[in-house]
Amino acid sequence: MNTTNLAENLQLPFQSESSVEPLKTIISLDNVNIRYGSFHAVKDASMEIYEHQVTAFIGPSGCGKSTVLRSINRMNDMIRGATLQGKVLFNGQDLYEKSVDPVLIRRRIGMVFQKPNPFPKSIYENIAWGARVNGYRGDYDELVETSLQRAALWDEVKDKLKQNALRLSGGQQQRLCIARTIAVQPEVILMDEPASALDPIATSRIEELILQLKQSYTIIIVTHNMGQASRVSDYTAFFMVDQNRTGYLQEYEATEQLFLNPVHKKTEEYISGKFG
Amino acid sequence: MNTTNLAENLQLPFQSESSVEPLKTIISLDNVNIRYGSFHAVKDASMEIYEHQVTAFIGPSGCGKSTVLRSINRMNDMIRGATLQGKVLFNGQDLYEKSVDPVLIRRRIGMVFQKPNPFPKSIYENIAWGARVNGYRGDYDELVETSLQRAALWDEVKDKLKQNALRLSGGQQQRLCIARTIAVQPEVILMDEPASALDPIATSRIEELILQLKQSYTIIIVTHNMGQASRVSDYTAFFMVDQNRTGYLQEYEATEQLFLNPVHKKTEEYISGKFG
Amino acid sequence: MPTQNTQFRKKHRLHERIIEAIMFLFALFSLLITVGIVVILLRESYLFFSDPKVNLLGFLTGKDWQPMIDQFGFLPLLNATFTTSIIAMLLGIPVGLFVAVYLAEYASDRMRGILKPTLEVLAGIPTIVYGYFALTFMTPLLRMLFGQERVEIYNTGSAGLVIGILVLPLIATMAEDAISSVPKELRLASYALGGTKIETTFQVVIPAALSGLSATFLLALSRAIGETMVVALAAGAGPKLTADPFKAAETITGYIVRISGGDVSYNSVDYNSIFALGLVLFLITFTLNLISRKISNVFHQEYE
Amino acid sequence: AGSKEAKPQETTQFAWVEEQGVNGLPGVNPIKVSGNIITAGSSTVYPLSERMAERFKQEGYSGVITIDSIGSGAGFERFTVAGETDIANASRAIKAKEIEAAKLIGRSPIEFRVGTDALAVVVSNQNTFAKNVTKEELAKLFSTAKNWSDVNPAWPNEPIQRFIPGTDSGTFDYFSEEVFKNNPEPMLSAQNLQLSEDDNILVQGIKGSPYAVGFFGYAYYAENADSLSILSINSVQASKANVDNGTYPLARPLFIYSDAQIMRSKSQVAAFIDFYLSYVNEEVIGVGYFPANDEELEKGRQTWLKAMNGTY
Amino acid sequence: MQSSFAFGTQENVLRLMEKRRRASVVWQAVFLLATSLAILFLVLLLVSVIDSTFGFAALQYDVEPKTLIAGKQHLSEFSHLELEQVAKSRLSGGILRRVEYEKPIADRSDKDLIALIEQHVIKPTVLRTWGLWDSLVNQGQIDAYLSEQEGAHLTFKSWLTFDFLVADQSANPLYAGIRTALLGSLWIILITFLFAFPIGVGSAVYLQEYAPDTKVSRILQLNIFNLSAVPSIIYGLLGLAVFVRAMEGFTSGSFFSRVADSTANGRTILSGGLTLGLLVLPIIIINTQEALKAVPDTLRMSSYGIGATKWQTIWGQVLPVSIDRILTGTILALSRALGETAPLVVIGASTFISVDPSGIFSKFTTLPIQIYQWSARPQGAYRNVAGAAIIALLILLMALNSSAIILRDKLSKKKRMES
Ligand SMILES: Nc1ncnc2c1ncn2[C@@H]1O[C@H](COP(=O)(O)OP(=O)(O)OP(=O)(O)O)[C@@H](O)[C@H]1O
Ligand SMILES: Nc1ncnc2c1ncn2[C@@H]1O[C@H](COP(=O)(O)OP(=O)(O)OP(=O)(O)O)[C@@H](O)[C@H]1O
Ligand SMILES: [Mg+2]
Ligand SMILES: [Mg+2]
Ligand SMILES: O=P([O-])([O-])[O-]
Repeated sequence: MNTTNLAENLQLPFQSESSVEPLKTIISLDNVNIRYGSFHAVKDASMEIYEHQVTAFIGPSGCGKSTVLRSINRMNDMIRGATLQGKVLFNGQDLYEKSVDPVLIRRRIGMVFQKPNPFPKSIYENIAWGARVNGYRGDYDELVETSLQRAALWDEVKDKLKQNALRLSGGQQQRLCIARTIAVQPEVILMDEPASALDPIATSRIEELILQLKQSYTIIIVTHNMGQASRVSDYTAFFMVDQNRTGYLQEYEATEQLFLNPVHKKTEEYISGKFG
Repeated sequence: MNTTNLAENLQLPFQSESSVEPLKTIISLDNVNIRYGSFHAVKDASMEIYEHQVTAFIGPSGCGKSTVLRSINRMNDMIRGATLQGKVLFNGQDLYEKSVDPVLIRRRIGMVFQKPNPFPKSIYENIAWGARVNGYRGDYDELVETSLQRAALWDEVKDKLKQNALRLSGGQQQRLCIARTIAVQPEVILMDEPASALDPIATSRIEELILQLKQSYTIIIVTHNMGQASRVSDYTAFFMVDQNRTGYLQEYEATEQLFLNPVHKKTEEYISGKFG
Repeated sequence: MPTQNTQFRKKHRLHERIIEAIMFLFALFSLLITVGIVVILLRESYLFFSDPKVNLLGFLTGKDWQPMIDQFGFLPLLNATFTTSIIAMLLGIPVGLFVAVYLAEYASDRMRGILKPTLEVLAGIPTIVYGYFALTFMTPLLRMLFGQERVEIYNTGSAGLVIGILVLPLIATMAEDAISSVPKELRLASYALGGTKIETTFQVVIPAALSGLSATFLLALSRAIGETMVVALAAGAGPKLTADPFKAAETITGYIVRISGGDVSYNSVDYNSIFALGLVLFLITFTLNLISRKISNVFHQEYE
Repeated sequence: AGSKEAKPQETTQFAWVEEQGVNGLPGVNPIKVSGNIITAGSSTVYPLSERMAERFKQEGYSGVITIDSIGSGAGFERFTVAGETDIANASRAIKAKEIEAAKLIGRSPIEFRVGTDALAVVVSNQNTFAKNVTKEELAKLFSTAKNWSDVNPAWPNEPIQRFIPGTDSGTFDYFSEEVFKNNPEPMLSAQNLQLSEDDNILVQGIKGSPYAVGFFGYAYYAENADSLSILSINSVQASKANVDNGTYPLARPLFIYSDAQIMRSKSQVAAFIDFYLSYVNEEVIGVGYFPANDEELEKGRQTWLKAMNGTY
Repeated sequence: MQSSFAFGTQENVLRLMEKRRRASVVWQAVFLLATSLAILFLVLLLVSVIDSTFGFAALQYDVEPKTLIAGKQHLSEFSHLELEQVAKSRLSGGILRRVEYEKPIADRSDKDLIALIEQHVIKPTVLRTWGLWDSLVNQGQIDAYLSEQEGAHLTFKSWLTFDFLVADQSANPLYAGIRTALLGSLWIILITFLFAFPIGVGSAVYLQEYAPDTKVSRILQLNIFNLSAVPSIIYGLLGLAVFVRAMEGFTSGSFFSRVADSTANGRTILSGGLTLGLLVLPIIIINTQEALKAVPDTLRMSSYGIGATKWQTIWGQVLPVSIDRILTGTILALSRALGETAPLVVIGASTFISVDPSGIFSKFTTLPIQIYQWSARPQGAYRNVAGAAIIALLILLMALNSSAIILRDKLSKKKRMES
């Protein structure tokens, strides 16, 4: 099989991997097993996430992408019956240690969801709220402005900051959610299919935004869209399910490598649309 | 761009088009516009569906595939606010004429849905019920047996016909739904993503079944899976949405033609995973 | 083919049409009930107001209600009705809301599995039992706490508190429903920004559920206003214009049930007066229900 | 009413008639009585009628008897206007306009005296100051006076709380007639007034405060003698002797009313009244009232006989 | 980039976090407290009812048992012959006649005779009663009372007994029972069900399955929601004006010449049942609509998809699937009707009836009405009787509700199987 041809034909515009400087690990999973009650959702996931890189999680529905993603900012704590074995380290600190307060983690590791979910408040309040509960001491107007600017939304909303956020379009709402996350100054941003509910134009704006944000933040993105993974990510993790519906990490590589030279047959089949 | 290469790489096993005999049109849409209340869901769809062929509808989510499909057996009648302009002809008969009884149409144009949805009754009753309400006068045991055989389910369930259908596996349930449809002896079977809720093995059994059934029936199938469309269909219709979220028919061709030599850029982009 | 045009010819299916027509009539019947209520209340009220001794202005502004001696001011009754209802709301709304929050946000599945049926039991107890409870438990309790001198044996406070208990399960379950129907995504968004559970509840979830909650509160208020047996047994049996919740005062419903329990002479002014008061009661509760319905429709549209 | 010629022996045609009766009335064998009897009216008479009905059943009556305690006025209403009852219980005599109403539906009410009530004016037993009231004081107590001291300067300067029977009751009518010359106005415009057809609401209310006062049938006082005190009126105690000799000012008759035609067409009604008149004196004390004097009872028996042979 | 101190130093952050955590704990305690309060109310309610249902009673006898036969203290010590002898000599004439008429004294069992002698010869009356709490704790108070009272006999009494369930009403609280009221309640509920169930389910089917999305159906729907919140006393007024008065000929049965006597009136079981039927109708409609809404649309679609008509789909697929839920909702609505008091007071339920209702044109009383009347009686012992009746009513309601819950569980089990 001719790999360059595949790339060409699929028109996958890979991110140039920034392998010049040595990459710093910011998050590492060490033999992570996650269960919902007695259902074993993810088994033995181990991986390193690199700082200032975009990492994509791909795989068929139900393979545990979201589950793993949520384990990184302890969002699974909010799900009844979810338990985790193994270690999740953030800057070397085990996030699941008893003394760790998940509330503080989540400020540092923000999250953006599939469906845009602004609070039913004003645009301004959407941004200011997170900062306020976390005891932000700076100038709020400034914070709102810079956050919206970074999320590439400022120009569109600057005249209607007092307007209810639900009146924005879907794509704008999603960018607002990103702005809101940025406002609490996280280091890592987790995104769970952030564009799958959006139209193609809004999608491409989000993709652009991700490429910009990666300069300041580490980003992990779950996506169903192979093209999107190849366009925005530096690294890609491919998850699969076994016959018990337990998810596992099948392959984790630099994105180009994974798409063009998959090691596993499953990966190749998935990428070429054989299932999923 | 090298088309044979694309086919090869995508490993799309096209159906050999049976263009030897001239194809007979069984259904034709003529400038069909469908609205949900004031929302214009599908505009100006015109196409011919050929007898004993499998026709696939593909396109991004919300482009109106299901809507068009439902218009063919007047299933949209059951949706509040749905209205249709234009003509849908079945064997030359306008299905939307005032004097036409939709109940009679649906017996001739059956339908299978995305989520397997057997009636919460016994397997036997699932098959017999539809025949009974349609006043079938033959031997019911025989009917049940032949229908299940045609749906390739007989061997698996022949010893438990009295068992509740809900206790079958998902794939079996879906085949039961196909058997149930066959039992009322339709000419056309509409399938709305019939395998998207199933695992890969069950999926491939359904695909095999479709290829068998096409000898006796005309089949229209909506699918998200490009591979599936290429594997089972003779003709493919690609639907798109415009900026008003109104769906329209972008391209309609013999499947091989559409996948290998798409006329429109949108089609090509969609097939190659650029969006959707 | 000539048969083609007939093969889908509509069948008449007369029996299906008849069934549909019957069901439609059944559905229409509920409208008939409302019309019945309105007509009856209006007709008898008309008789009441056409009595030469009664006039509308006096009815609306009079401070004394004693039809036997031609006093037709309904303010004392209205005042007592509002006194008991407001007291009921003062107890029912905060406690009900907190129970709802606890159920929706804090209780484990098992806890909820115990609490919800318990609340259902509380909601299923006939109001006469609550009346009995007001008389034999709440009133003695109030008299113990605030003094025999201060608290009369019949008082609106005791009735109001017990009505509060009575509407508590209604508030708790409906409010829980409103809180639970706030999309999970909003909570997740809040947590993801580093909000604590309590901040999420008070600053995100409750504001988002506010319209659903206010619909609940209005419905509970309407229920409290219409409550009868508790006030009949515990609030007092004489119209009295007082703001003191420790004094006896008769509510609209209390008056209606007292007069009809004593059995009234048809066509007497007493008999007609209960319909006039019924009309007032109906108008108040109907308006509250309408508003509540409107609000909750809006609420459900927001999240569907 | 009955224009039909009726022979004296007619009563003996009833299956329930027994040989030996009481005081001239035919004896009743309740075992042989069946069919509905519908009664309604005075809450004062209610305990007595209830007791008689229960005894009637215990001795074998197999029909349905209902007794609704709704007040004398409402009881007459059902009897004379709606015409839906067979017997009206009353703690006051029927009024002329009620007789008029009855005529309109073809009934002519006939009266049977069944006992005497000493209407009790009561206070809570926590009330240490009030023991006796004069009739004048009584009028003030239940109308214009605001505080107890307004009635009698020796009494405390505390607001009076009043608990009185509802306006549909015979007791209310009797009291307003006896104390207020038939004018209910002063009583109804009094302050701190609670009205109820439910005597227990009154009992509970009066128990509840040393400054409460109320009135109702003696039986209700008798049942709650341990927590209520009865006031003497003009220094006369409510006692059997004082009721019998007519000195207790608030002694009043208790009646049941029926109609000759009903009694003849529904023999069970006649039987019940016969039974009532025969045995009421055995039960009346136990219920908390006083027997009517013999003259009145005898008059009732004569009325019964006349009604049955059509000479009423 | 904003200053790294935007959220304060690490120490500040931790201090704030401590504060936020404390707020969480405090509020959580408040929520828990509120919930406990709600449960406390329920417990208090039940306890106050139970308290009055059990406890000591001081009785007084007309005739002391020991004076009946020399040398014997209790009836239980009497021989059969002695019992017969006492019954024959001491029972009053009328009662003796009835007793002999029903079953000769010679043929009666000891137990039977003892009961007769107790009720009609010894004639106990209640002097005073105590609640369970006082009985257990305030022994001193009880003793003090007994020492004052000549000839009082103290017994511990459960006011709720089997006899209480099957006995008629009585002027003596010791013998009062709820038989008539219980039967009245059941009759009323039957009428309510027969009236409201078909109309309710029919309306719901129309609104949920047939009604086009027009103004008319929206008004119908809104109207039903409103009706469900109309105070029950208003239904009483409606029932009074319509069933008791306007339709008297029909509801009294005289129209069908079912009642021969002229004194029939509209205050019958039929009127009561219809009034409560109107009251629960909107509730049944709403519950049924919920049940129909819960039926997945795919079921209907697949039924239509094989050529079934609308009614075939409803009757053959939708109703069978939702019937458990519909019944559950109906049972809950009926239990509401079972507890209603005010509307029946308004239409004029009877106070004293001591014979079982025999049909829909009978006069009636119901359990809640009976409780209301008893709690309004002057004799203290009726408070205890009312307490016992409340418990009986609650048990009846509980039985109804748990049958609804069992139905619901069965349903959710089936659901689980389905998914
Ligand atoms: N809250 C939950 N409770 C129980 N099981 C869950 C829960 N969330 C997810 N699961 C199960 O865990 C498995 C992994 O789910 P997850 O949502 O992580 O998959 P995913 O790869 O994100 O799928 P998708 O692409 O559909 O989002 C699935 O089998 C799912 O059913
Ligand atoms: N019952 C309905 N009422 C109103 N709008 C509807 C209804 N069903 C579908 N639509 C809208 O019509 C458009 C087309 O929907 P349709 O379900 O036909 O799309 P589709 O191509 O089948 O999408 P999918 O791949 O998600 O199934 C969408 O915008 C959808 O929101
Ligand atoms: Mg996911
Ligand atoms: Mg679709
Ligand atoms: O109920 P009364 O005896 O007062 O008419």
